Amino acid sequence: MMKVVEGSYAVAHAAMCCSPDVVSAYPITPQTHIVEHLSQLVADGELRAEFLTVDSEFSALSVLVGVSAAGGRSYSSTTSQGLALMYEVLYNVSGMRLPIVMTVANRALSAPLNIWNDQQDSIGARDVGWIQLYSENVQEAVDTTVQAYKIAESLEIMTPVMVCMDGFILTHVYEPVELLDKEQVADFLPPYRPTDILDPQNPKTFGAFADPSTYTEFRYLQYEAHLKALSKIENVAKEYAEVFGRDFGGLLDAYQADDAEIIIVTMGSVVGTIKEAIDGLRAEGTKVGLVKIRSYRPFPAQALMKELKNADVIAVIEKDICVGNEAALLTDIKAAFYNSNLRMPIIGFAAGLGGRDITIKDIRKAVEKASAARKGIESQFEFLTLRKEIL
Amino acid sequence: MQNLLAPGHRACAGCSMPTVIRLVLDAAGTNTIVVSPTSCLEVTTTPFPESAWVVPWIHSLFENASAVASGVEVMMKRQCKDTNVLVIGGDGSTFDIGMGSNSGMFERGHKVAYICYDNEAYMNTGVQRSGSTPFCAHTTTTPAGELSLGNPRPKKDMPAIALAHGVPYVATASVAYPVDLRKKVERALQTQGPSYIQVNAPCITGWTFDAGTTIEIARLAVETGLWPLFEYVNGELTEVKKIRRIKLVDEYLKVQGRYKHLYKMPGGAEILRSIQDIADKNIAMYKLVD
Amino acid sequence: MIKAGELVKPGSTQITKTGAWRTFAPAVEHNKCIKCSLCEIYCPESCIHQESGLFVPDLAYCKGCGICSHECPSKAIIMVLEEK
Amino acid sequence: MKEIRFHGRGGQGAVTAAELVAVAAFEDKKFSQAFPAFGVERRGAPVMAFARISNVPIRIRSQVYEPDYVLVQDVTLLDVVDVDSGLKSEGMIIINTDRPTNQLKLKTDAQLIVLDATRIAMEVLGRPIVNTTMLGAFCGATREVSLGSINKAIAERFKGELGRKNLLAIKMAYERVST
Repeated sequence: MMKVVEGSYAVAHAAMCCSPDVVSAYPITPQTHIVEHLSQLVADGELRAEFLTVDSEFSALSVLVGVSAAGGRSYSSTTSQGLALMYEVLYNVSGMRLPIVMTVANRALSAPLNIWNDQQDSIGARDVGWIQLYSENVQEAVDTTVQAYKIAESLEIMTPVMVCMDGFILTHVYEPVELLDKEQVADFLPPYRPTDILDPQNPKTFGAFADPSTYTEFRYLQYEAHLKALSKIENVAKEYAEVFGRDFGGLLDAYQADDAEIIIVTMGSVVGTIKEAIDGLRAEGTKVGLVKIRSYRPFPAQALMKELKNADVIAVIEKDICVGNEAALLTDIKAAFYNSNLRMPIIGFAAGLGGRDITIKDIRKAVEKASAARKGIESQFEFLTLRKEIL
Repeated sequence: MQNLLAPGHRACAGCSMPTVIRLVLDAAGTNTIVVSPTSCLEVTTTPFPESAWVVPWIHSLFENASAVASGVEVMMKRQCKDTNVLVIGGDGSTFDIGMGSNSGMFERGHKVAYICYDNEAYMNTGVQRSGSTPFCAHTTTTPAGELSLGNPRPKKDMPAIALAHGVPYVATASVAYPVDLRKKVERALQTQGPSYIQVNAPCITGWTFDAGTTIEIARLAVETGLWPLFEYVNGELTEVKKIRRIKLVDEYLKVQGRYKHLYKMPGGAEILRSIQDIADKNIAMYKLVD
Repeated sequence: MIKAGELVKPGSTQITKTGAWRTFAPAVEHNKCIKCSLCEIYCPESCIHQESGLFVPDLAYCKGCGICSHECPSKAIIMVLEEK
Repeated sequence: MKEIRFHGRGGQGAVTAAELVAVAAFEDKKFSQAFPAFGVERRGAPVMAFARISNVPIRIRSQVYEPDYVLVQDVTLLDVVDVDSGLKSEGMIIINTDRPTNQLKLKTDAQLIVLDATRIAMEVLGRPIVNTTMLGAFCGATREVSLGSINKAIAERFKGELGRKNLLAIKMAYERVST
């Protein structure tokens, strides 16, 4: 049933439909509404799960290590500083191949303290071995939550997933959302049945330490699981579309990209605003298109090349900055293209940092710069809206 | 005695920690899941692809064993399994880096028995000071020197911290008193809620003493009053192990390399007297002598 | 052979014979033994077992720490320099 | 697409008002979106919220800079916030006030609607919470959402006696601006 609800409620409802055994939570803006809603669902008896209020985000994810190793399905949600505090556990979860699903309500990192949206938090955790899926709107965050469990728990993947949704912009928006049906989700998502769990009847050692003679192979297997996830993510999205009738793309999604001369690449909620901008620009005769990255990890290099190969110029707009270099997605795309025969200019823009609004005007500015770059790149990376007057 | 810790592990010859684990597991039995933080215990018992653990065991990180155990305990409860959930960790994770997650586990009231094998410093990394290191012991980060007589601070009172959380079963134990240790583990496992047992566990490498004397050193800690054996149930002191013939701390200190500077350096004698004061205080407080 | 990423089997350190670490080996004079079992209890290597009523160290694992000898109340175990 | 900006003070329910407009519009078979101008403001501080109503799915996620409608829940905000900033000249601003209109010092050419929502709220709800009352006015003055749908949204949000009182407040405001 479609209903106007808050993004956080929709995602909490989706998590509930996945029937986690345990939810652990530590409050942090703008994630709080998600776990508040979940605790209410537990209090009302709609979700028969254990809800643990823990001492930190570090413990929130650590608790789930125990739950997952003991054979339970688990859920948590965090953002920003909380995700940073989890950093050590993030590696541990992926290294132990525990298929935990966590919503990241993307938010900027301190200092200076800022509670608003950008994606520096999850981008900073791009190398921790988790699959990262980004959502364009609330519905996609809902649908991706279910897909995430299916991907994470499939035995050939066994890799945790972060479902990234822009903080406030998606977590606090009220918009029409098709709320999921618990039974339909149960049909789509089989129960979690890991091959090994902590069980006195069949004792196993989890988390042994590996010396130089074996560590590499553990990492290789994770690397391989991510390669396998490339097709898994596509397949699960297709399967989901067949059952639920909604398709936001697999690894990526394209909008007006087929004949586009300028293609914008981006992730997250700014996709909608860019689509609006593209419609305006197209009406004026500018051939602009969009490729939305859903799966940032694993990085869909091949799929991207296929989608972008006919563009004259590529403009990457992203809500992160890798201080000391440029921005993450820009670097990744350039790296993916280097050994190919694709040689169009690729330029990048950091935008929307710390919650700075991204308007259609801003998108048009980026498109103008991209258009000019066809004749030669002036700057391959810049801050899209920089208030030079306060520098 | 059940052997739930297999031989072939890589602990130092003369280490007390494997004996502590063996005694704890013997008391707990096979229907047990153990969570361990990063420690000597972890690296010496689980070198991939081997494991000394006969019961299911999980290691995640240095500072999260209590949180992981909370998750395991919740899942056992959810599956209506009456499985013992134990944390076995060293003092570094217990007293210092894991304090936050320990506090959370205690406060949430999980039915987890937390066993700290306390060797009074970070031994896994090479004998650095921890919050558990006793007054004026030498460690590699509190070395004796012209301006230093070793660790300048007293040992953190971790049992008191557990008690302050309302942990219903709090006890100290010693590797030298296996019957007492086993009994306390059994009581901890019968407790509805968290329990905390702090076991004195001498480290031959970090404390430096003669080969073969590991257990004797632990016994001396008890007999001098420096390691009182007590038990608190629901916040009440319910049991104290009386000492038949109290010994001077000197007997305990002089046989350990970590205190040898106190016998050589100016000011050492005064420190030795104040360590005796610590023991005397314990003797009075816990009425260790009849 | 266990493959990378698989979970480790219980008690599998037994494939490593730590007896090679040893310099001194325990020698038990069984006639002095009072069967208190303290050697078995205190042994960090879990390697002293009762065999037909006698306490016998498993030299495949014994690291020669000497705890059994030191703790034996009847001095039935002595540590002897091992010829290798 | 119609864009609405709500001005209020923290605790006055501006965000709830935006949410209720979105719920009501959807009830009218339109697409809608509502979101707060996210801040760390506490009770009493000036806050904003936005809503969009459209016949097609709404994709844009930037804030509202050129609203069709502005709702001001507290006239004292006029002294500190440019409430009519970007307001379309063919648009409308609805202000809760008992001040004479010539004292409002607005820069906009847009149609001005004033009503003493506080008085209605005090009479009906017994509290100076005007967000629902203002929705009645919005509904009556703009007809962007139907009264029936607003009432349904209110009834779902506020149960029992509180819901009944809010419905009455909405009706009074609706009639006041409609006549």
